[in-house]
Parts: sequence; structure tokens; C-alpha cells
Amino acid sequence: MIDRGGSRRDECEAGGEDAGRLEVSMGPQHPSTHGVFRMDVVLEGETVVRLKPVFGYLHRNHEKIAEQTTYLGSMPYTDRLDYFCSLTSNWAYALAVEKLAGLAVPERAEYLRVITAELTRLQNHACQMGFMLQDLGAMGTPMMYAFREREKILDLFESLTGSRMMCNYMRFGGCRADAPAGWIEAARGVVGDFPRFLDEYEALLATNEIVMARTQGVGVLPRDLAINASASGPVLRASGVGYDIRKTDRYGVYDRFDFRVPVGDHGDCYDRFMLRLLEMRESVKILEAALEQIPAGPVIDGKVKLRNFKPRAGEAYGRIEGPKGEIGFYLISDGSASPYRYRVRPPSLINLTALEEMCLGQKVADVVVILGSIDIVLGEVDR
Amino acid sequence: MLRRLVHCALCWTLSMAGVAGLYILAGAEFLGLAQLIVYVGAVAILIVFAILLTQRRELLSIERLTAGSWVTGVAVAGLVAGCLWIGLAYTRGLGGAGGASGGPALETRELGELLMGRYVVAFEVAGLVLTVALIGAVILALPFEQPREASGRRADRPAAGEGWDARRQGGQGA
Amino acid sequence: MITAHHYLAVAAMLFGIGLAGALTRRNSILVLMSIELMLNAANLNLVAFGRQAGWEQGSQAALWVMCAIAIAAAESGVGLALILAIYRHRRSAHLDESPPLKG
Amino acid sequence: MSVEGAGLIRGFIETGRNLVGSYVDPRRWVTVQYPEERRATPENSRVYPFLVYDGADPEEGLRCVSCKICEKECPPQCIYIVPAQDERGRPRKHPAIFDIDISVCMSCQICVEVCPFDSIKMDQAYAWDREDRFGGLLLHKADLARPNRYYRELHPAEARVVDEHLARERELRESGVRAAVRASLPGSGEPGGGT
Amino acid sequence: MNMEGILALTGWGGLRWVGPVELFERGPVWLRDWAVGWLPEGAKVWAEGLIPAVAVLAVFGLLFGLATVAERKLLGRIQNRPGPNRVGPYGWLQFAADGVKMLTKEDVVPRSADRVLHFLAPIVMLAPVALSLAVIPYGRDLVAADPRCGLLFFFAVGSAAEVAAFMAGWSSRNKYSLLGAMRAIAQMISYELPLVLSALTVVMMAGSLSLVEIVEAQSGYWWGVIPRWHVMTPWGLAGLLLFMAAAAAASNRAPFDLPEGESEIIGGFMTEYSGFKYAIFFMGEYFGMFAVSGLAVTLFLGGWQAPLAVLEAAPSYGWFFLKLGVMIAWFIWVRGTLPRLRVDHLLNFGWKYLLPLGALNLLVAMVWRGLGGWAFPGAGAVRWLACLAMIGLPAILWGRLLMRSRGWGPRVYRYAS
Repeated sequence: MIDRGGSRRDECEAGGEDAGRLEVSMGPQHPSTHGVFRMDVVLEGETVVRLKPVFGYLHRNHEKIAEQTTYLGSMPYTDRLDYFCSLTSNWAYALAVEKLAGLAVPERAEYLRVITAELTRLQNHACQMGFMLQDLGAMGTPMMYAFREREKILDLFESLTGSRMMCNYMRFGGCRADAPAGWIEAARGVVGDFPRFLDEYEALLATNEIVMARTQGVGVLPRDLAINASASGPVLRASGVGYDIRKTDRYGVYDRFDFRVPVGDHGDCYDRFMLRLLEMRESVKILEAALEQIPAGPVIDGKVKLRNFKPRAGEAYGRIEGPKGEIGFYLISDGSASPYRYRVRPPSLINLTALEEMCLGQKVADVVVILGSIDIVLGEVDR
Repeated sequence: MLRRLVHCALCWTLSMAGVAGLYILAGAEFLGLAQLIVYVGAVAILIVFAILLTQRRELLSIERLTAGSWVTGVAVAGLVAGCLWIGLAYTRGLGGAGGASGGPALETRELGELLMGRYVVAFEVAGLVLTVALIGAVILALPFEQPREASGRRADRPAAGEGWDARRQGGQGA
Repeated sequence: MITAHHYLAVAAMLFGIGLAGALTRRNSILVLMSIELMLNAANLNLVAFGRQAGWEQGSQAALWVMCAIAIAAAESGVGLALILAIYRHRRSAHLDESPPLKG
Repeated sequence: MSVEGAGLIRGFIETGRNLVGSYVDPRRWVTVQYPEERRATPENSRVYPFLVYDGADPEEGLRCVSCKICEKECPPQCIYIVPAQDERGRPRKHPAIFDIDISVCMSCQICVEVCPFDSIKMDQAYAWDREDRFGGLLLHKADLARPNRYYRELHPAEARVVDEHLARERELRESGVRAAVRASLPGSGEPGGGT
Repeated sequence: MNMEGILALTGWGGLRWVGPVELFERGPVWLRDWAVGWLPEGAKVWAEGLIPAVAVLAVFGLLFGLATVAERKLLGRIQNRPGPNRVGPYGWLQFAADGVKMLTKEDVVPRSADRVLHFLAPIVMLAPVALSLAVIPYGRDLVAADPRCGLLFFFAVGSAAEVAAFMAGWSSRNKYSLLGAMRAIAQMISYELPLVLSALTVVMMAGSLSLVEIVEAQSGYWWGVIPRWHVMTPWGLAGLLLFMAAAAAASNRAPFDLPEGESEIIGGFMTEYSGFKYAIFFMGEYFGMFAVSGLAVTLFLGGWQAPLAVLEAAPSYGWFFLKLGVMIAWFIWVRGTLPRLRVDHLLNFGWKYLLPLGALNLLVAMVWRGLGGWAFPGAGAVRWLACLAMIGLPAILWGRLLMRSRGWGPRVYRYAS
């Protein structure tokens, strides 16, 4: 009755002639894969028997292009990697080049970097929760609340960096422009208002029986698999590994702020969802402290040359704790104006590799929720 | 082939609804609606699902719907219907008193009292039969998993090609 | 005036069609449907006589029809389960090819 | 004692509060009805570049000296400059052709940073709807040129700094102390940084 | 011919001055009598049937349009945005624009589809639901048809929707729509039982299957203030909640809108439909919602009874449509808040939670009737609380047991050292 359509009949035939083995391809145009991403799911009845992620639809050859353009020329392209968190990608790239060329960053620039990075984390986590609950079927309500808050943060980015999502704000040795008059007060206002949104979200969804039923025990990522698959960020911490690069590497001025790193024990979708909620509360604490202590002073190290900037030969790996996980840039310089090798460590792609293990044995409806809980952005997956 | 089968099932459902209409016209409103619920609501879906679940192989071959000796079947049916019809022609005295437009219709309250009154045993037994039948049907239809051989073929199933399939393929091979 | 006669005629025709279907069809599900048709023909007779006797006394007929419908529903459920079970073994729902029930 | 329905009820209260709030509380009413109402764009916002000219005549007052630094530095290579030639064929310090293909430009503002003569700045007009997809979005020198007054309106703070810097430079040039000028300037090609 | 009605209607009511209240109250009935009066004897019977049918379809057709706009506006307001406000005054003509769009959209029929069934499915979905609207009493004697077993008619006709869902799913010859149809049928069948069970409680207490008599049973007031609606009794309250949960599932709405689960099987059995056929499916779903909420109002909220003795003067159909509006707003509110349930949760919730509680509610109703005999002062309050406890406590404990057995519950999180 259910004819075994789909492109690869041989694979299903090999599995023995069973009733109702159905091959569904949740294709690139599927409404709930976050961007152009395909999953070939083999179902037996409702449960997933095999899942093969297929991506590469958004591959733009970012790393090869970076080998032809100057160091500065690649900076705007890092915005387009993970288009939800352009500032953290900028910072990771700037950090890598600063390690390569051994540049120092003035105090005010470090504070501005921390503030913008934490604001990016807030709006990214809000969006992720909105998308995930949209996949769960809540008709857009959580998404709209998340976007309402995100708009305020994007307005801050626009008045600081000039563009809402493609900020291109960090330079090697500091930030491009200083905060305009009144920006710090506006940022304090937005941050002060944020906990109200978090309480609203927690009340609306955290203890909601249907959300708990749909996400608890679904898509469990065991602790050792998370470590072996080198997952990072909320996906790793939900599986019980308390690893946060802000605490281990002590980059930027994070050691001046006291914030805690929430850790989950079950490693299922509900933990990943709640972890992001708790991380947002921690980010609000960091932001309040940073906005208080930000000193005056130059925003960029004056001696750095903008054009024909040629760092000494060598290699460097700069990484930071992005909202989706550890985003890193590995550069090999041969002394010329453009890097010899330019490699991005995309947290979305690496977290995605564990997707099949999480989905085996789950229902079709859960595949979409698990994908939502990993929080991938295809720009970063395909580069 | 499958298309005609599903059409059969749906037209059958329509005829059941027709019979329900007849009941209502005959004044037994409660019966008509009960028939509508039971047949159109439940049995029709049961039959259509059964058709879908058992049509895996027949999709391809276009076989005749009727068995080999269909002529005799129709003849016998015609004979029986003929006798009924003739018997009917000679009965007299079947005046009609009731009817929706005519006399008093069946009183649902009265039917209820009867069901709960004198015939409560029949009512309970009918319920019991339904439950037992339901459980039996579920057990019969449950796909129990036997241990699979290495090749993934079920242990109890004759390997492809021999046993029952061989005879059939042999028969149609030419 | 619609007398019981008319109802009985329709019931007879219905029964004839049901019987024809039961005897000629290859697919066991269609046979089951034909049996249901015959059952309904019987119910129709009951209603016809109930109506003819006027529904005060005729309510026993209605009672009969209620039980008949219940039993018919149960029967079709079990019948279809049987067909499914047979189908799972013989890969086809055709009556004339099912093997004789040996041991 | 968490009753099973409590989570759901809390959710209903929240959406109910938002429903009522959207009539009462401005914070819960975020929609901007675009064509009728428009939001003020912040001062630093940037969309596509434009050329600045001093004085009245867009042709003569153009600050750009066609040094082609921005053409080299632009990551997506969307600027095309051909320097003008005087009667004897020697290139003049003035662009004959200055095209920017704004369908390629990703408004990354690197051209503004690297331009040593502050001749290219970022505009804030975002409604670039054109019928002709190929030629329509290729802006020529005439479309790009804007008076310095327009620039001062768009980015007042930044414009003030640039104007002081240019005025000081012009002053030193008039007073003929070229060496002093070069020594006092911090680094080369640094457009004076922010305030 | 109702002379008095005619005089009143034509306004100059020479014989008897008719108050505006009575005019509104009796108006529709006089209008019908006046219209029927003009017809020859033979056509009178037809007119008696046709006029209410046309009236019901017109009213609910318009209500369908307004409900779609109301849904989008209310959902918008929940999400802090205005909802449609461009077409017509404040956006209320949006449904006309949608209608025209649906009409002009090209009606794509898949090549391998079974044309006849593909065409019939929307009709078989919409017709029975429209039929079931005929049974609900909208006003003092404003009911299209009042068969003796009206409630049974409602459920008998409503059960044809499963066949229509199957026809739609199967005839589009598409893997996804077949899966969607299967899910929709499983859901409708498994939620028909709790629906019937909670309606049964009301039938037992009201003693009649006819909806008009059920509404009559809810007239009158306790102490002149609290209306004797069934919802005021504990078993009525529990019955209404059960009924609304089962109704949401039976009409594929709100947390149970699984068949057209966009994120999984897109569009369910309606995937292969476009143009006006899709609009008819859409209308079928809304009519299903109206029918079910109309029934809920009739069974539990006293149909067209006024909430306060003082307000008796207002036209009775006004109260009915007011309560219907409240019910529709509740459906929309639920749709804006709750995420979707998964298939097995849906079925477990139906069979393991709603059904036992429905049966328990039947028992509680019997106990409520049994305790009626108490005479000591304060008996009413004690009786009320006792029955409430009898149905409330098991509901909470049973729910918790189901949740705990699967390990669902709020969690406390630790922080890394």
C-alpha cells in the first residue's frame, strides 16, 4: 500500500522486504529545516530507522576566496558565515589575526567586544527558542516574542556598527568605530528590560506540559558521544560536560565578570532548550557589569596598518565561545597580504554530525524538533 | 485494480447510508441514525483500511474481479431472489399502518425502557460480544515479530521461489 | 401509500445482490461486504414488519435490529482481522487461491 | 504542588496578558506600518556608497583623485574607475568613469575606511527598486555624486570631524609647510579616526 | 396568516403596539410566517424547510468569513502585531479578498489522482457538517429541524467526516497525504468517544436526546442570580472541559492539528488541493468548529438562555451567538498558545485520560442526582464541593501519574564549578 518511492530503492531493498518501510526525503525546501538542508529519512511506520543529512546547498567557497583577498577583505565575509551572530564571528577572526600578528587591544575595545558578543548571544538564543517552538507547532507566538526582543538588539547594532546583521565591526587591534553618544544608556535600557522577556518565556513554555512531553527524553545525546563528536556550546553542556571557552581560555576581559555556566544532565532537547534560557540570564549579568565598568579611551590600536597589512609568517588558531558553540579561525600566513590557509571551525556543522545518533528510534515529528534544538545555521554549515 | 476496489467500498458505504434513510422513512429514526453511526462511521473505515493493507502485490497485475465460475453464482442468486419475489407477490393483507408521514413513529424513550427493562440481558450480551470480538480482532491482526534469519527473511516464511509462490509463478510464468 | 410490501421487495433485491456478490467475488473483502449487505436486507425486513405492526408493539423489532447491527459490526471486525492474518501468510487476498485448511 | 494543567494555564495567562497588553502597553505593540510610518534610521547606518563633492559643481568639486585604492581594496570588486586624461594623454587627478555596481556591493564600508581623501562615504537610502536588473543597478559618477551638505546631514558627527581635518590640511597646504604637515599626521592614510 | 405579526412587522402596528424587544425576539419567526403565507399551499411545505436552511447557511457562511479574519487578528494581537488591517474597514473585508483569491487560483489536480474521488472529497467533508448545524437551537424557537433524537443526529452526521478525510487522502495518490489521512482518521475516531461520553452525561441528566428540551432543562435561576446552566454543576464544568478538549481534537484544531502538521507531513490530506477545493476544506474545518462549539453552548452553557433573570428581555439568539463567539475566541486563544502534540501523545491522551474521566464524570453526575435529596441547610454547597472533589481529585492525580510515569516534569539545573 505504501509504495517505496524515493531515489535509492536499492538501499531499502537490501534491508529485506518489510511492510511499510518508507523513505521520506525532508528536502531542501522543507518548511522547518533552518535553511537549505535535506535529510533522507528511512522510516518504519513512524520511527526513524536511518537518517542521512545532505547539505552543501549553500556552499560559497568562503575559505578559498579568503586565500585570494587581503586579511581585511575577509572580515565582511565572516558576517555571512553564521548570519545570526556576525559579531562573534568577527571577533573570532580578529582574535586569530591578532594572535598571528601579536597585536594588543585597548581596554575600551575589549569591553565593546564583550558587550556586542553577549548581545549577539541574547538575540541568537531568543531566535533559536522561537524557531524550535515553531517546529513544535506553537503557531508563531514564541517566535514573535523572540523577534520583538531581537529587534531592540538589532537596533543597537545598527546604531553602533551601521548594519543590523552584517556588522563588520571588529578590526585587527580593536573595533572600527566608537560607540556614538547615548548608545551605552540605550544598551543599559535594553539589557535592563530583557529579564522581563525571559520570565515571560519561562512562564509561557518552560513548564508547559506539551513542551515537556514533546522534548523530554527526545534526541538524547549521551555524554561520551558528545565529547567524541566534539560537540560544543549548549549542545555539549546539555549532555553534562561543563566546558565553556570563556572560562577556560579567559580571552577578552571575561575574567573580570562573575558568571556561571549552566550544565544539563539528560542531554535531551528539553535540556538544550532550558540551558539557552539560563545562559541568557547569565549573559544579562555579564552585560550589566560590562556596561557599568566600560572605561573611556581609544577604540583601536593606532599603529595597525589598514592597507597592505602583512603579518609575519606563521600560524594561529583563535577561538571564542559563540552562541552555537566554539567558533574558531585557523590561519597560516606566509608573510604576504593574504593568508596561505584560512580554515573556519563551524560549530553548527560539527554539532550536526551527531544528528543521526540522536534521531535513531525517534518519531518523524521529533526529527524536526531535534534539528531545531541543535540550532544550526546553514551559512555556517556549508561555508 | 485498486481504484475499482476502493470505489466498491465507497459505493457500499453509500448504500448503507441509503438503508439508514429507509429506516428513518419507516419511522424508526433512532435505528436509522444508529445504523449511520455504526456502518458509515466505523465499518466503512474498517473495510477501506483492510483493502489498503492487503493490496501490496495486486497493484501491478490487472486481474479479473470475479472468480472463475461467476455465471453459476449469479444464476443461484437470481433463483433465490426470484423465489422471494414470487412468495412476496402472493402474500395478502400487508396493509401498512406505520410510517414517518403516517402513524406514530418509534419512541426512543420506549426503546430505551425496553432495552433496559425486559431485554437488558440481550443488551449486555451484545456489549460483551462486541468487546470480545474487538479484542480477538486486535490479537489476530497484531504483527508479531518472529526471529529473522541472517538474510532478513522471516523464519516462518518459505524462501522466495519455492513453496506456494513457485506454484503460482509457475502457473503464470508462460 | 407505502406498504410493507414495498419494503420487503427492496429487501429481497438487496439480499439478491448481496448473495450474488458473495458467490462471485474473488477478493475476500468484497465477499465480506456482500455478507453485510445480506444482513442489512434482513434488518430491513424486520423494520418493515415493525412498521407494519405500528411502532407501539413493533419496538421489539427495533430491538432486534439494534442487536443485529451490533453483532454485524463485531463480525465484520473479526472477519477483517482474519483476512489480514491470512493475507500476511499467503501474500494475496484471493479466495480461490487460499490453501485448504490443513491441520 | 504542580497540578498537571498549571503549565498550560500559565501559558494562557501569558498570552492573555500580551493580548490585552497590545491594546494598552506600547512595549507590546511593535509593528511599524511601513509605508505610512517610517522609523528614523540611526546616524551610523550604511547602505551604499556615494561620492562627495565640495562647492557647487559636481564635476569640478569632486574630491576623488582616482587613486584606485578603493577599487583594489573592495572585497567583491564592485568599483570601476578610469582616470581622466588631459589633452596630452597624461592621467589627471580626476576620474572620467567611476561606476559602482550596487547589486554586487555588500555595503561593508571598507572603501570608506581605506580612502585617504574622504571622497567616498556611505548613504542611507535603502529603497533601490529598479525595473532593469542589469543596467539599472550600475550607478555612474553622475548618480553617485552628492554635495558635502548632504553628507553633513546624514552623518553630522562624522562629517564635522572630516571637515575639520580637511580644513586643517588645506590651511597647512596654503601656508606652504608641506614637510611639517607630513610629520604631524599620525600614520599614513589614517582618516583621523573617530572622536 | 399571522395578521398580528404582519402588522407588527410593517411597523405601524395599529392593533397592538409591539415593544422593540418583542419585535427583535419574535421578528425572525414572523418574517418566516409572513413569507410562507404568500406561497400556494403545495409550496408551503418546501418553504418551511428551505427558508431555515438558507438562513443557517447564510449566517454561518458569513460567520465563517468573519471567523477567519477574527482568528488572524486575534492571533496577531497575541503576538503583538495588528493582523490584517488593510482590506476594508480595519481589515474586516479580508475574507472577501481571500475568497476571490481562492476562486481565481488555478485548481491543480495531480495527473495520477482519482478524479472523481478527488472532486467529491471536499463536498463529502462540508455537507455533513453543514447538516449538523441544522439541529442546534439558535433562539427561543429558532431551530432549523427538531428531530426527537437531535444529538444522535449530530454525531451520526458528523461521523461522515472520516470517510471524506480518507477519500481526500487516498485519491491524491501521494505518500504524504495518505499518511496525513491515516493520522486524521485515527485522531477523529479516537476522540469521537470522549465527545459522545461527555454529551451522554448531559443527556442522562436532561433526560432527552432532543437539543431543544436540553436547553429547556437549563432555564430558571438559583436564587434568581445564578442561571441553572449545566456548567454551573461540577459534572457540567468537567464535562465542558472534556468536551472542549475532545472537540478540539475531533475538528483537527489547536494543539491537535496534527494532520496538517506543517513541520512534519506538509498539509496532511489537503496537500494536493488548491484553489476553491482547498477553500471548501477550510470552510469544512470552520463549520466543524462552529457545529461543535454550538453543541457545547447548547449542552453546557444553556443555549439561548440569558445569564441573568434581568437580561431576559434581550433577543434569545443574541445570547447564543455571544456564547458562540466566546467559544470561538477560546479556540483561537488555544491555537495561539499551545504547541502541537505528537501522534502517540495524542492517542494516549485520548484513550488513557479523556475516556476514563468521561466515564467517571458519568458516575459523578449520578451521584449529583442522588444527593439531590439532601434537605439540611447548606446542602447545595456541600453537595457541590463533594461532587467537585469526586471528579477533580482523580483528574489531577491521574494526570500526574501519566506524566510521572514517562518521567516528564520540571527540572532543576546545576552550574559548572
